[in-house]
Amino acid sequence: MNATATDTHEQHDSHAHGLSDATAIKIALILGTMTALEVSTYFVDFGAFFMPVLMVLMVVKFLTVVSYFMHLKFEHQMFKFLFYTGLGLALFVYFVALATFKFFS
Amino acid sequence: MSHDSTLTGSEQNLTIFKGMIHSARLRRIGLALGASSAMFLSGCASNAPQDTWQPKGENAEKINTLQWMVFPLAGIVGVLVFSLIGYILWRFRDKGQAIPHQSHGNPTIEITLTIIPALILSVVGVFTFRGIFQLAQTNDTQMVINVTGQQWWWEYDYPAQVVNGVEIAQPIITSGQLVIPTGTKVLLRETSRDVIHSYWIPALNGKKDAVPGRINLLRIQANKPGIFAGQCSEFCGLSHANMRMEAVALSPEDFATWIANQQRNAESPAQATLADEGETVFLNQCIRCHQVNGLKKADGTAAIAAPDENVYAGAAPNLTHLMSRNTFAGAAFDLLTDGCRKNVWSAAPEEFGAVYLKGVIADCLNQTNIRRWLRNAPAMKPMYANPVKLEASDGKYRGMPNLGLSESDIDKLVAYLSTLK
Amino acid sequence: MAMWLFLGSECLLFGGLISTYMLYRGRVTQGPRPSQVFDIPFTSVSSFVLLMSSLTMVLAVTSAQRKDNHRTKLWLMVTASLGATFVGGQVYEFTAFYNEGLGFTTNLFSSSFYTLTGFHGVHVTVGVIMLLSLRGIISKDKDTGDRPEVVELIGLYWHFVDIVWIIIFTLVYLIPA
Amino acid sequence: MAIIERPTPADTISLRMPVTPAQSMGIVRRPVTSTGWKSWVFTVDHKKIGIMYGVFAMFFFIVGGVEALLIRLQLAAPDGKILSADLYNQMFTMHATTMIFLFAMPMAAAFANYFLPLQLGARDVAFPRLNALGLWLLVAGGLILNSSWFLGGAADGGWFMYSPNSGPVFSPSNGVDFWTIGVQIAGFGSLVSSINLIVTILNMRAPGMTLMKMPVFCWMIMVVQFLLVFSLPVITVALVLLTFQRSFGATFFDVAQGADPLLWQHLFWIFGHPEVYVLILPAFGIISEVLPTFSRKPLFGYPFVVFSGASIGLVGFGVWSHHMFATGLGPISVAAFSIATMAIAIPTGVKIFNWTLTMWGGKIWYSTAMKFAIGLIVLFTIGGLSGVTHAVAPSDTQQTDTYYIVAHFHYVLVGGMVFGLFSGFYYWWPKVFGKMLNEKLGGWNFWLMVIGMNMTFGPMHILGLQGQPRRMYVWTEARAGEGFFNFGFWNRVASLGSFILAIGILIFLINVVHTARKGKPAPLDPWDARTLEWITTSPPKEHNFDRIPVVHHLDEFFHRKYQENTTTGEMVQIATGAQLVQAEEDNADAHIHLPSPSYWPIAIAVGVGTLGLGVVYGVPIMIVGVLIILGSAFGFVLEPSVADDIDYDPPMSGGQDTKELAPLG
Amino acid sequence: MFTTGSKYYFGVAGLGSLGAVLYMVLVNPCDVGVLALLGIAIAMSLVGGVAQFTDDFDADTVSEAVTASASAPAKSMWPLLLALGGVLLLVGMTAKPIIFILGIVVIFAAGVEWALQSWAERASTDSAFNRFVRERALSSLELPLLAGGIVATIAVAFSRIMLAVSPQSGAILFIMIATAVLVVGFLVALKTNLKKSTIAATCVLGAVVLLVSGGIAGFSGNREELVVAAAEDHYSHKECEAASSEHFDKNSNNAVSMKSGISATIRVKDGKLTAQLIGIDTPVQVVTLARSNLTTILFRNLDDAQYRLVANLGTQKVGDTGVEEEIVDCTQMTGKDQTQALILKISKPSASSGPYTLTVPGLEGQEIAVVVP
Repeated sequence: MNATATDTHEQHDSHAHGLSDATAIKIALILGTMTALEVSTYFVDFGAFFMPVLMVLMVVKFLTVVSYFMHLKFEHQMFKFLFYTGLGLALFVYFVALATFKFFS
Repeated sequence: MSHDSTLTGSEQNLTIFKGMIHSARLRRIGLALGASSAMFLSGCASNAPQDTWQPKGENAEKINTLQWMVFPLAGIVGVLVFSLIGYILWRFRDKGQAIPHQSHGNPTIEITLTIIPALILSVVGVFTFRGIFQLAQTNDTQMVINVTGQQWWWEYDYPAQVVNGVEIAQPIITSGQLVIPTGTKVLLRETSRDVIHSYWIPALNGKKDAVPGRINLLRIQANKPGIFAGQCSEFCGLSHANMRMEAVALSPEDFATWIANQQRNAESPAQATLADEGETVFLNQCIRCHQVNGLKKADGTAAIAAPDENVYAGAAPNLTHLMSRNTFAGAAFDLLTDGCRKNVWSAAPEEFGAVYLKGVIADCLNQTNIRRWLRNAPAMKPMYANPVKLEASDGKYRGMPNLGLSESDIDKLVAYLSTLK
Repeated sequence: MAMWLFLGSECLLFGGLISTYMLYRGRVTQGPRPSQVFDIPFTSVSSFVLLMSSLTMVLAVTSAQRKDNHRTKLWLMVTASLGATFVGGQVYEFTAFYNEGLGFTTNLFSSSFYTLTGFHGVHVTVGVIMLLSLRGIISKDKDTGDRPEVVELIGLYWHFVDIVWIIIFTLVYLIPA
Repeated sequence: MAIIERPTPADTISLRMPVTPAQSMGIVRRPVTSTGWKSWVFTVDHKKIGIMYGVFAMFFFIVGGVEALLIRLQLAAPDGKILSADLYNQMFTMHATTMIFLFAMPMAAAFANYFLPLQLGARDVAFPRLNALGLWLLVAGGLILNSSWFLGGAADGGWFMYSPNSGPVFSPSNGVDFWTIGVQIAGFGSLVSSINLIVTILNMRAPGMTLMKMPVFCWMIMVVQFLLVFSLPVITVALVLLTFQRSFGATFFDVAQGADPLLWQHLFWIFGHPEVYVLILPAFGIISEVLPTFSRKPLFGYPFVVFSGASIGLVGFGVWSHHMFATGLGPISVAAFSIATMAIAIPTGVKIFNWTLTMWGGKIWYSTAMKFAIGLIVLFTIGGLSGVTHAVAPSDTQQTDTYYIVAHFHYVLVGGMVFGLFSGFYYWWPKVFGKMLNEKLGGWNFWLMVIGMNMTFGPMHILGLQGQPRRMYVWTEARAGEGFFNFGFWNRVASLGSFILAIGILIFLINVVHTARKGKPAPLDPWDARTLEWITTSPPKEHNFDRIPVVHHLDEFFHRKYQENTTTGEMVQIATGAQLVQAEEDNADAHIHLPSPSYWPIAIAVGVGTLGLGVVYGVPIMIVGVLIILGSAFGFVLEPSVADDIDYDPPMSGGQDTKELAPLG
Repeated sequence: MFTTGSKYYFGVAGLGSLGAVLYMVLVNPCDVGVLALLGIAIAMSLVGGVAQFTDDFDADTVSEAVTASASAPAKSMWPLLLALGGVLLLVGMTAKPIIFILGIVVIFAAGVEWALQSWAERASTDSAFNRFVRERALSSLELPLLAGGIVATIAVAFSRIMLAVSPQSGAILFIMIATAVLVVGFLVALKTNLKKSTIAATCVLGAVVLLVSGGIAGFSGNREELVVAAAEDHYSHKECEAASSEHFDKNSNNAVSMKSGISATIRVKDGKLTAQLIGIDTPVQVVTLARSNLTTILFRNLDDAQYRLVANLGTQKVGDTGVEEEIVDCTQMTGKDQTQALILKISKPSASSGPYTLTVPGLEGQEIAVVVP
């Protein structure tokens, strides 16, 4: 692929984000597959695996986009701290709040 | 003993400031003053109806035990800290000494000072933990009452049940004063018809919010007969300050008497009396919202109030046994004259039941209050009763409107209401 | 850095909206329930579209880093088009739901659903406007200057919108089905 | 000596553009005026913005204070007649809202804005224009909040605005709408400025200043900004839900549809509890500067103070439900939150011990600033200890929503926060205005405030434990009780005390006026201070530092003045502050780049305000607001990073020495 | 090609016809507004044709003027747009408010642009500089509004198409559109030798297709199911029979997400109906509910058969007719181990129109009595 060739060539010049166009496309394909798998739960009965499968896929997709597309994986510790603090707090706070409504019982 | 060790703290704090500029001698005098004043204060036994330090029932006692643990503890810590500060302020004032060594701290001291409070707090934590679960216990309940808050009064309904061997065959509805038997574990199932209120009889238990759409549980128990004051303690709008309640504890025998009375329907007054005319006024006006059980319309059918069509909350106090209660309008106003009220409130536990069950006898009826109320209720207790301003609530009142009754109607109504014992 | 902080903060915003929805989706006294109106095949395509727009955004960012103005503009346009189609999909979805009797004020589910997805839709729209404007700025202003950073920042925002949708799609659409 | 280089008039005329653009281009250029009202309104200078925050906050401090006095007048006697029930409810709602959102937070922002760059050794904040935007959004929010007094009545649901009482049926006036909009806008302002300040702290410290060599004040401000960044979106959600319900008929808190009113409470307190620390931590930061300065000793256990501050912040996100012990959460939640609440007392205790031990072995100078700082330690401890008594959840069910709680948080907020801020006033006044506040008046100010504060809030402990609930527009003789602890006496004492407190604050204002007119010029280093803000002139120059300082120590300034005698271990003075400042001036940097002022921050704020009013008054106004926002936001983004040479008056030539804008600010 | 002047006239004509089409789609195809707009279009095309033919009436003067002075007024389409706005305003007054609003917007936009342009022209004698001034002053408004306009157009057109076609073909269409955009993107990115005009043509073609089909779709209206659904509003009435109902029970689910605030739980187990009240540990057969109180009741089915919980809440008079109508509320069909919530508010005491009961169709002879004092 044309674009990819130039890309790998120039990769060293650009920031050390370590994400070439080709990799990006591959990741997007993987993400697409996962979404397809998610959608398939609507058509196929997964039984007891329904919730865990969806949850795992969701988390994996989320982290993939954050780590690669948003290249947080390659960023400074401080950036990770800023974002994951927000994310972690949100998870903690809202999980607890939902629990007090007996959401999970 | 002192009711409030934090008070001692603030005394102490003033003392410290004196110590800061004056000598140690003065400071010591201050300390002594603080201590003696605390003793003096505790000597004055107060008679506050909503005192949180005078438990009269099991759960309130449990809370009180915890209070007696944590307040003195806080007080002691306070005294220690303030003494240390006072000492430092005096000892290290600028006496012309050299610039001190630039010490950046001492990890041993710091870790110690972190661990000590942590230990103290974990002890408190254990007791708190136990207390919380004890107070939440409901599985040995002996009686259930539904408590419903609305702007700005409380309704109590007693579902059909057998309490201490006495059967409540028909549900009882009353308001303002909650009547319970002594020595019985009573479960209040609290909810609300409009906004959040909070039910709080300090002598019997801590407060618990009445949240619309939810049922919150509060267990109370009274050791001895008596009357206990309370006050809605979650801000609930305009007349929050006027939303009060009282709990009345009667001995089981007296309670049976009370139940028997409450199960009666109201009887129409004798023909051609003032009270009879009052009944007609009632049927013309008050029945729109206020139910009187057993009241019949002119055509002989049962008169059923329709508060849901007139009041936003969809309820108004049931007046069948109005005169068996001592207060009205959200327990904000007395039906009793001051003297009679005092008799009830200061009655000894043994004779309390007899005094209370007399209800509001003619001599004791507080004519001023009830007439003022009938003349113009919103003027006495702020309520949303101006029809012009009720767009948001579909024209329904929140509270009682000014009915524009004539003085003679008021006379008649008072006569009729006095018959509702 | 500021963008990451902002996104961290946005996590709590969407967290709150999602929690509200999760709490209320089952409390329906009148009108349709979630599983009665959702059109999963359609929403799946929406999700794919948004996911692919994330990819094209990545391509725009890498192009910008290569100072390849032509491809940057191209990928920005593609991302914006996909984003605008997604918004169109949402407009369609809302209209269809409304026709099926699910107004904003119908029940708790509808209020919290429209608020959550509407907030997300507004974020997407703002993103598209930023992408298009950025493209316009690049056309007008030949000097690239600090453009790669700007493209990257908008990219971060765009991916964030995408990950929010990843969560919404699973929690809101797939689970009640 | 460095100046911001401007060209001489000789360079002015560019032949290419004979028409004077100043007349022709108005808004498309960046404004450059450095005097007059425009220099304030369009400024991006953190010092001017800080001062404006301060003035704004002080104004609302007085407004909120007057509201408080009216409340105390009403409650001085049973069945008070001064305020109607309706007005009283508005009064206590607005008192809390004003004091929290329009006094405490802006005042903390004033200190943060002014002193953060100075203490960090930076020339400005990271995003100067966002800084201005934060201020103007706050002003817009404040104006909207208070305009409700004149437009049909203020909000009357309490600052906690519990649903469903805040819903359209139970609060039919526009007051609550104004409240939600106003708080929302002020919240955006805080969010913007907190992101800005965090980036400033993380990116713009002077060379050599590691995070652990950063003054504690900066640390506390950073913790506060993190709390804001992560808690404001939560209140945003809550306010959005409420606004949608009130304005567009959504069902979020409509119990008839099955909604649960506790949702609001959770969202509100997830924000509201961190907010408490947002209020108190800046004051902690201030006295952590004041105590070492006046004890002539470094802060005892600096890392412990820093980490306790950070852990207060973190744990502060896990204790919100202790405001809801009585709402029927169930015993498990109550127990968990009760324990977590006790846990937060530990880092707080650590701080108090460390402050106390800072003074140990020191050489204490009882200046007014120091007195206020000591006052904070003592009064805050009282508030903290009473806090522990209601961390015990069962005990709390007797105390919550009574005056005991009012006493508790006023000890914490007045005794803690306000005293801390006043300590900061007296400490930094010479820095900001170059004149010393009068110490004698300061003494009066302090003692009247101490006496007034204890008289006002001390008795409330008694009132609360005697069972007087909060938020009641009247209290009644029938429930007042008899004997020494009756409501009547202590309510009177509290009302009297509130006026003494007010006189104390009035004396501060008198002091300010007195100082402005007759105050002594301040020496360069009046307090023998320790941190970087004193290494420049008072008031600081527009560019703060002639030379960006290089940091080797915590308390850099002190260590440049004193050195330890290695044999005796004594601290020996090697230079005076004035000498150090002179040294900096002599070695000034040649070129200093500062951002130009901008029109757009205030324009955006106007747009946001218009949009907010539109939510109350109708869609057309909303559209106008959106257009203003769009236009000014893009104006903001597209604004040239450098003011054009010709915009200067006199215009300047060339690009390299002009003011420069921080990237994407 | 076209002369300068004729371009404007043709432009207005195009706008007019576009406006007419939009008007037909959005408001009403047979309205006076359409006629007015078409009239404008035709008139303008005529004038444009004349202008084209006569070389802008007098080409020389115009070109002379342009070259004569850099500060001469530049070409401007704003006056015309302003006029168009005025026309829209007039049409809107007689026809639809939306046209009126559109007219205001156009007038406003054209006014601002014109004013700023003429102001910029007087900024200096240097026309390049003037352009720069104009751009800086206006791009902050133009860019976002233009972008917003594009988003809105795509969104509206696309959603009209989706509303018109069936859900299945809609999804497929959606896939096709998205794929097309992607493919074009990749093609252009990879084939660097593509001509600009080709790319532009493709884009324009895509836009035109989208707009036209959007217009047609909007004109032809929503697909039938949606029209029917809107007319019937079939989720609004509850069908509380023993049998499953078509709409009300469609895709019923047990997402009772929030289980706090429950007043009572009704269970079916082994064909037996029991009630459990919060705070009372033994099952009961009589439930006392306070009047006018919102009560959430959970219905939990532990049996294999599908059941629903029905609340029979007496009767009420319908208006003044005197006809008594039964008040009934119910849950959806509830499968095994599923839970549904029922939220009740009973405003009349059971003494007035009772007795009230909770029943489960299919479990005859069993009921939970509801007492409302």
